[in-house]
Amino acid sequence: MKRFQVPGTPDEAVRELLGFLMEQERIRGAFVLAEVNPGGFAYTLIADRQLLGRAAPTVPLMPVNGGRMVSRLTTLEPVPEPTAVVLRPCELRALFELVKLGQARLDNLLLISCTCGGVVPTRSVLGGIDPVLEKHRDALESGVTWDGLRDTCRVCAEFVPKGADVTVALVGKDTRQTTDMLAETEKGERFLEGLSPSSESEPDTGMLERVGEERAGHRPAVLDRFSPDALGISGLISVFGRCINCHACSNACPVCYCNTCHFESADAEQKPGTVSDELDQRGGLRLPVGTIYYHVGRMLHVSLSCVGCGMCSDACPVNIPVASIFTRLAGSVQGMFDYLAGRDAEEKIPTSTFEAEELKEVGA
Amino acid sequence: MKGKRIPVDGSVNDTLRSVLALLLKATDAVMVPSRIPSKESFAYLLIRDPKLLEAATPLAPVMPVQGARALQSMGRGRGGLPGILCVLRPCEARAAIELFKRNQVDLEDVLLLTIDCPGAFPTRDYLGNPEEFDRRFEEILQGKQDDGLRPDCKSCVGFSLQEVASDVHIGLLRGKPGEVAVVHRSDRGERLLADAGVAGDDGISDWEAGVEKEARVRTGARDSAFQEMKGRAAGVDGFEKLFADCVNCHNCMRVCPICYCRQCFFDSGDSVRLRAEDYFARAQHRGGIRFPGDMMQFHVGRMYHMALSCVACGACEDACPMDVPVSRVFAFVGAGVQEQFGYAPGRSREEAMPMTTFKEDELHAFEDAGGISAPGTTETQSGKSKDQDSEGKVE
Amino acid sequence: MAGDFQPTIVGFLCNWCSYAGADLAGVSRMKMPATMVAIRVMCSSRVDPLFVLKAFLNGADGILVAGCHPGDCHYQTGNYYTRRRFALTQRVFNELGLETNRVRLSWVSASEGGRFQEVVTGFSETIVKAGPSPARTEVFL
Amino acid sequence: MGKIGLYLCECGPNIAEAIDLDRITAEIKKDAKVAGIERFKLLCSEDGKRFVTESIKERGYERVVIAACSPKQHQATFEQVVANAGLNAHVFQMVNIREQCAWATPDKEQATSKALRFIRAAIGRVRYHWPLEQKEIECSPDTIVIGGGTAGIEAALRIAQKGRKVFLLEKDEPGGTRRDREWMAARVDALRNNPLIEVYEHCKIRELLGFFGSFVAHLETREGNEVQLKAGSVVLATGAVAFDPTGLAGYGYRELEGVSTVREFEKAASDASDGHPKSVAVIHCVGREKLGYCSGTCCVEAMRVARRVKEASAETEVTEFYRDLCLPGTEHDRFYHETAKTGVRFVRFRDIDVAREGPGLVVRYRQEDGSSGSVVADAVVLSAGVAAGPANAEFARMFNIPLDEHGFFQSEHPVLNPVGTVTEGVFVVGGCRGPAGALDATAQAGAAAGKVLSALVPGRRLRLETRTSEVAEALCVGCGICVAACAYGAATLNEDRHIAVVNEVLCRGCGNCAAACPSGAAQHRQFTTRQMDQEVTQILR
Repeated sequence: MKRFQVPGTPDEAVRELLGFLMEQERIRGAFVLAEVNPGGFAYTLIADRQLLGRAAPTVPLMPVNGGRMVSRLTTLEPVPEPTAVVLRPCELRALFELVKLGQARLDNLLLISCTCGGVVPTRSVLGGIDPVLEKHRDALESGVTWDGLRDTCRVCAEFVPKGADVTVALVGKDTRQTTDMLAETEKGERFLEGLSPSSESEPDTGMLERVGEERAGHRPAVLDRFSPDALGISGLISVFGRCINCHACSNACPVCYCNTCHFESADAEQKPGTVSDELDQRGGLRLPVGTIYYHVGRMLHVSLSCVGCGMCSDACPVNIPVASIFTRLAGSVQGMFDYLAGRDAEEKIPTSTFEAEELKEVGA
Repeated sequence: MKGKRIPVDGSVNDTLRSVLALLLKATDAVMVPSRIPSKESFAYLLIRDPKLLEAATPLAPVMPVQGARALQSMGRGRGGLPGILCVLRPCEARAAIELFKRNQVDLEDVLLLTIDCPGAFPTRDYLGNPEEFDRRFEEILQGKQDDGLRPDCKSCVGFSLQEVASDVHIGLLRGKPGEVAVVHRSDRGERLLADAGVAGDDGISDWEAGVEKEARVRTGARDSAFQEMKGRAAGVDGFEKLFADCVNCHNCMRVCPICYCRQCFFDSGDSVRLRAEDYFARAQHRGGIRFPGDMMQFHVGRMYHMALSCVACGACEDACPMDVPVSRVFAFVGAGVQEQFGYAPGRSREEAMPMTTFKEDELHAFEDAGGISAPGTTETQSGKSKDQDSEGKVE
Repeated sequence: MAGDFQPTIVGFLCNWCSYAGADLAGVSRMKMPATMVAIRVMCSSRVDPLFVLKAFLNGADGILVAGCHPGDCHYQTGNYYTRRRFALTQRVFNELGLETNRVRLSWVSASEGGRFQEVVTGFSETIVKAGPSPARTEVFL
Repeated sequence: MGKIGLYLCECGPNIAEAIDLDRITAEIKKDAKVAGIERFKLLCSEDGKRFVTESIKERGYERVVIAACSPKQHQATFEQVVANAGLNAHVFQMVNIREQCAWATPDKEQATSKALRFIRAAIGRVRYHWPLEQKEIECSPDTIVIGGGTAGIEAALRIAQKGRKVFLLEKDEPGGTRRDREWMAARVDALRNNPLIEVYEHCKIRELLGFFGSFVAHLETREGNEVQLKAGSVVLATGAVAFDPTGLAGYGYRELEGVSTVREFEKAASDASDGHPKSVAVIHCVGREKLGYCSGTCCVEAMRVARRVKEASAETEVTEFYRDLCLPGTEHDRFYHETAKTGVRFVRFRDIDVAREGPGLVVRYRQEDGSSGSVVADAVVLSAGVAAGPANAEFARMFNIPLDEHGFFQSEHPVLNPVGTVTEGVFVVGGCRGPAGALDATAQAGAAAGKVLSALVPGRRLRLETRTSEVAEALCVGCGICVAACAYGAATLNEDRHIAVVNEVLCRGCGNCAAACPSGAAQHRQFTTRQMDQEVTQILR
C-alpha cells in the first residue's frame, strides 16, 4: 500500500486532504464530523470548502453512528458524484451491514477511516471537550486505551478498518507534526495522487497487535459480568429493571434499520383483554409491559449484525450497559456462523442464507 | 371539602401502602410505582397479589416512566381492562386524561388516584447514589425543601388536586405532617372509598390551607422560571443555544406521555428518507448540512403537535442524554398556548381539545396584522427560523 | 415435586410433516403425556424467533419447533432457515443464561407417528426434570 | 371482534367419551369470549353440516370455531360449510381435539384440559381473522410441451384431442429414443398432422419465464427466427440418455471390435446384408453400479435384441447374461417366457469379462455359487442403463424445480403428485423424471394431460391461493431479507418504491418471509403475528 505523509495533526491532515480533493474536483462533498456549534459536534455533509475549517474528523466522539448517517444519505439512491466519507472502523462496518440490508449504497463513496483509538461517552464532554482531547491524544500516541473511553471501545478488537480506501494512522503514532495516510486500495491511491510525496509501506502490525492485546486485557472486566451464569432471568431483570422503555438504544443502533420497530408496532402492543389473564397468572405485572421481551427480542434481531459501536449504551438515559451485553453476545452468535458483521459488503448475513449440511447438533 | 384523615403510621409511604391495601380489596388491581428487585430504581407495578404491595412506593423519589405511558402500555383503545386503581402524580393523571381523549388509554373501569406530589429527583442523579437520595426524599416528605428536585417539579403549580380530574386524591397534610387525607373526586371514587371502608367526612380545611400556601410558593417559582425562559428561548439563536447539545435521538418524544403516535412523523420515512440529490442540493445551498438534520423542525414541530396538551411532567428532560432543558422550554411554551385557548390539559375528561373544536367568534386578534409580537413564543420562532434558513450556516 | 408437575409445552408443528406426524400418532392411538399443545403453521419457517421468546416469557415450560426433515421441506428450503433461526435463538438463550433445554428443534415426518411420540415424551421428561419455568410467575418481565 | 360461535363435535364416541365436553362448555362460558356454544354428535355428517350452516345464520355468528378432528381431515369441508352460511371461509378456525387430544391422551381429565387450551387458542386467534379475498387472474389454456419423444408426443396428442392448443418444442426431430419402433412413425405422423399442435423442430429455447397460467417462451427456430409463445402450462418431456459404457472395465467397449451397445448393434444389424453371426452374447446391467439404480427398462430392451437375432436366424446362439432380471408386470414376464422358448440361453453372473481371443470374443463369467464358465461369441451387445439428460440442469434452473441425486426432475410427490412439480403449472413426464419404459412414459403423459386439461379450462379464470403473504408498504424498508428467504421467487424488491412486494400467483404461503422480516412488514395473511401471539397467550393461560 502507498503511504502519504501529510503535515499537521490528524484533524489538520484530513482537512488538508479533503480540501485537496475538493480543489482537484475529485469529490463534490465531504461527509465528516464537524463542530456545528461551539463544543457541539455532528456529522455534516460539507459541500463548501470554506466550511472544512469546522471539520473535526478525528475528535474522539460519536454522537451518532456515522454509518447510519451515510445510510440516511444513500438509502434511496447513491450519491450523485464522488464524495469522501470519514468514518471510524465500527461505523464503516455498520455501513457495510446496511449496504447488505439495502439501506445504503457505496457507489461514488471514497471511504476514509482510521486505526481507531476509541471515542468517549458523548455526555462526558458536556462540561467541555478540551480536557478529554488532551488525555486522548497522549493515550493515542502511547497506544494505550484510557479509562475515559466507552466500554465497547476499551475492549474493541476491530479498531483497524476493513475495506477502507484510505486509512489514517492514529493509534500508537506521534501525530503532532505529521500524519500518515495509507492508500489501501487502487481507488485510494488514485484519489490521493499528488497530495504529498508518497512511499511504499506496510502498517506497523506489531504495534497494532500490542494494542489489540492490551484491549483484550480489558474484556473480562467489561464483559464477563454479563456471562451466562451472571444473567438468567433474574440477572436480566436486575440489568434491565431500571429501563424506562424509551427505546433509545434501538433508535441509536445503526443496524436497527427498520422504520417502525416491531416493538413499537401494533403487533407488539398488549391487548387490554390479556391483562386480566396476566394478573391471574402472575399476581402482578411490571409496567410498561414487555421490557425483557423488547431487549432480548432486539438481541434476536440485531446481534448478528452488531458492530459493537456502543451507541446503545451512549444513548441510554439510565446508564444500562446495553452495549457490553450486545458485544459479548454478538461475538458468540456471529462466531457460530463464522461471521463478522461488516467485515465486507458482500458476505451474506447468516439469516438470509443457509447450508444444507450444517448445525446438525441443533435439530434433534 | 370533607375527607378521611388517617394518621401516619411509620413513613408516609408505609401509610399510603396500608391505604392501598384497603383499596386493593375493593378493586381488581392497583397500579403503583414500586422498587425494582435490584433496588436502585423504580418501575410501575400492576398488583393483584397483596404480597407485592411490599415493593410499592406510592411516592417515589424519581419518576423514571410517566405513569400515563405505563397505563397506555396495557393497551390502547377503550374497554377491556379490569378494574385498576392507578396511583399517579397529578401530572401523570393529567397526561392519562389527555391520552384518554385520544382513545389511547382505557379509563372505563380504571380509576385514577392522585397524591399531593412533593416532586421528583432527576433519575440520573438518583441512580448515581440511591441511598443518599432516598434519605433526602424522606426529609422532603417531612416538609423539608430540597433544591435538588427537577426544575419542573420546583415550579409545578399542579402538585395537588388543582385542575386534575382524578377519582380519588390523597393529601399530605403539610400543616399537620402526622396525617394524610383521603378524598373522593368522582362518584366512582366515592363508591370505591366506601367499598374499601376509607370514606369519611372529617374536616380537612387545614390541608386545603396548606395546599394554597404551597401553591403560592410554587407560582412564584414558576413565574421566575418562565421569565428566565422568556429571555433564553428568544429567537432562533436563543432557541438554537438551548438545543445546542441535542443529538437528535428524539428520546424526548419517545418518553413524552402526550406523544402517542406509533410512528412519529419526524422519524417516518417521509421525514428521514430523502434522495441523495436533495441532500446535496441543500448542502450546496448552505455550504453544509448536518446529519441527522432538521433539529429545529423536530422540536418546533413536536411543539405544534403536543404543546397544547403538555402537562409539564419533565419526562423529556429527564430522559435527555444531553441535559437539554427540553421540558422547561416546552412547559413555558405549553403554558402560553394553553392560556391562549383557555385550555388546561387533564382538567376534565369531557373538555374538548382546542384543535378538535372551534368557536365562530374567537381569536380575531390573530387576523390580519394582529397576532403576537412578543419574542420567545413559538409563532415568532418558527417564523424567524424560516427566514434564517437561507443563511450560510450549518443547519 | 416432579411428580405433580404437569408442564405446558408449546409445540409449533409444520402442517405437512410434523402436524401430520402428530395426527398419525393419534390415529395409531400412541399414548403420550398431555403436555404439548400444538400450534399449526404451514411451514416451520413461519416460526419467528420472537414467537419462541414470547412463549418462554409468557410461561411456557418448554417450546418445541418441529418440521420436515432437512431436504424434505414441503416448501423446498424453509426448514433450513428454521434451523438457522433456531440456532440463533438457542445461542442467545445460552449467552443470557436462559435454560436452553427448554427450547427444542426436532424433525418429524408425516409417517413418523412413533418418532413424534418419542419426541413429546422425551422432551416432557426433560422439562419435568427442569421444573416449572421461572418466567411463569415472574412479575418484573 | 364479531360474535364467535363455538362448535363441539362429539365425533360419535371418539371425542364424547374421551373428553368432558360439559366441562369444556362450562369453562368457555366462564371466559365469556364466545356468543354461543353448539354441540353435535357428528358435524361432518350431512345433518351436521346443515346444522352448522343454519345455526350460523340463525344466531348471526361472525366468527366460527369448530372443535373436531384434524384440519387435515376436514378443514376444507367446514370452510365450505362456513361459506354456505354466507361467511368468508377464512373467519373460521378448526381445532383438532380428536387426533391430538382424544386419541393421544387416555386420561379424560388431562385430555379435557388439553382440549380446553386448544380451543381457547382458536377462540383467541379467530378474533383476529379477517375475510380474505379470493383473487382470480386471466390465464392461457394453451400448453407448451418440451421434448418430442414417446411421452412428449403422447401428452401433446392427448391435450390436443380435447381441442386444446399445444406447442411442441423439439431440439431435434420428433420420435425420441424409440424412433425406430414400428408404432412410433404413426405417432409422429399423427403429431405432425394435428391442426391444434404446432411442432417446432430443431428449435432452441432462449428463455422461458412466467408462472402457472401465463408462461412465455422465446425460441430460436431452425431458420434462426425469434418466436414468442404464450401458454398456461408446461410439460417437460425432455427424455433421458443411455448410459455410456466407455471406459467401463471388463466390457471392452470401444476397445474390442464386435462389442457394441444395443442401439449400435440394432443399427448395424438393420444395415448388414451379409450372413448372420453364429453366436451373440447380450450383457445386462451395464453401468448398474455406476448409476446407482436399476433402470428397470433395459432387460426388456436386451431381450428384444435376442428376439430380433432369432427371428433373423433361428440357429444363431444367443446368451443373455444378467445379474437380476427386472420384469415388472405380466407383459414383460410373458415376453421373457416367449424369449426363453426361442432357445435363448439365460445365464446369471456375478462378475463378467469380455476379451478377444483369435477370431472371436470370449465372455468369461463367474456365478453366484462361485462356479465359472465362458462363452465364445462373434458379437457382444451391452445393454446399458438409463441416465439423466444433460439439459435437465438448465430446465431445473429455468423453472425452479429440484433435481434428484441422479439428475432427474423431482416430482412434487412420488405418489400424491407424481407428474407435478413444486412449480405449479410445470409437469414432468417420461425419461426426464427417471427411467421409464414406453408404457410408463405413455401413462405419465396421460396423467399430465389430464392435469393440464383440468387445471386450465378455456374461459375460466385461475383462482389463486388466498393464504399468501403480503408486505405492508408503510412498514417495509426494502432490506430484502424476505426476498432471500423466498424459495419461489414470489417476494421481490421493487427498486423504485424501495420496498419488497409479493407476487400472489407465485406465493405458496409458507410464511418464511414473515418470520424473516424484523419489522413485521411481511405478514402471512392467515398466520399473522397477532394470531400467533393469541394462540401462544391463550395456550399458556
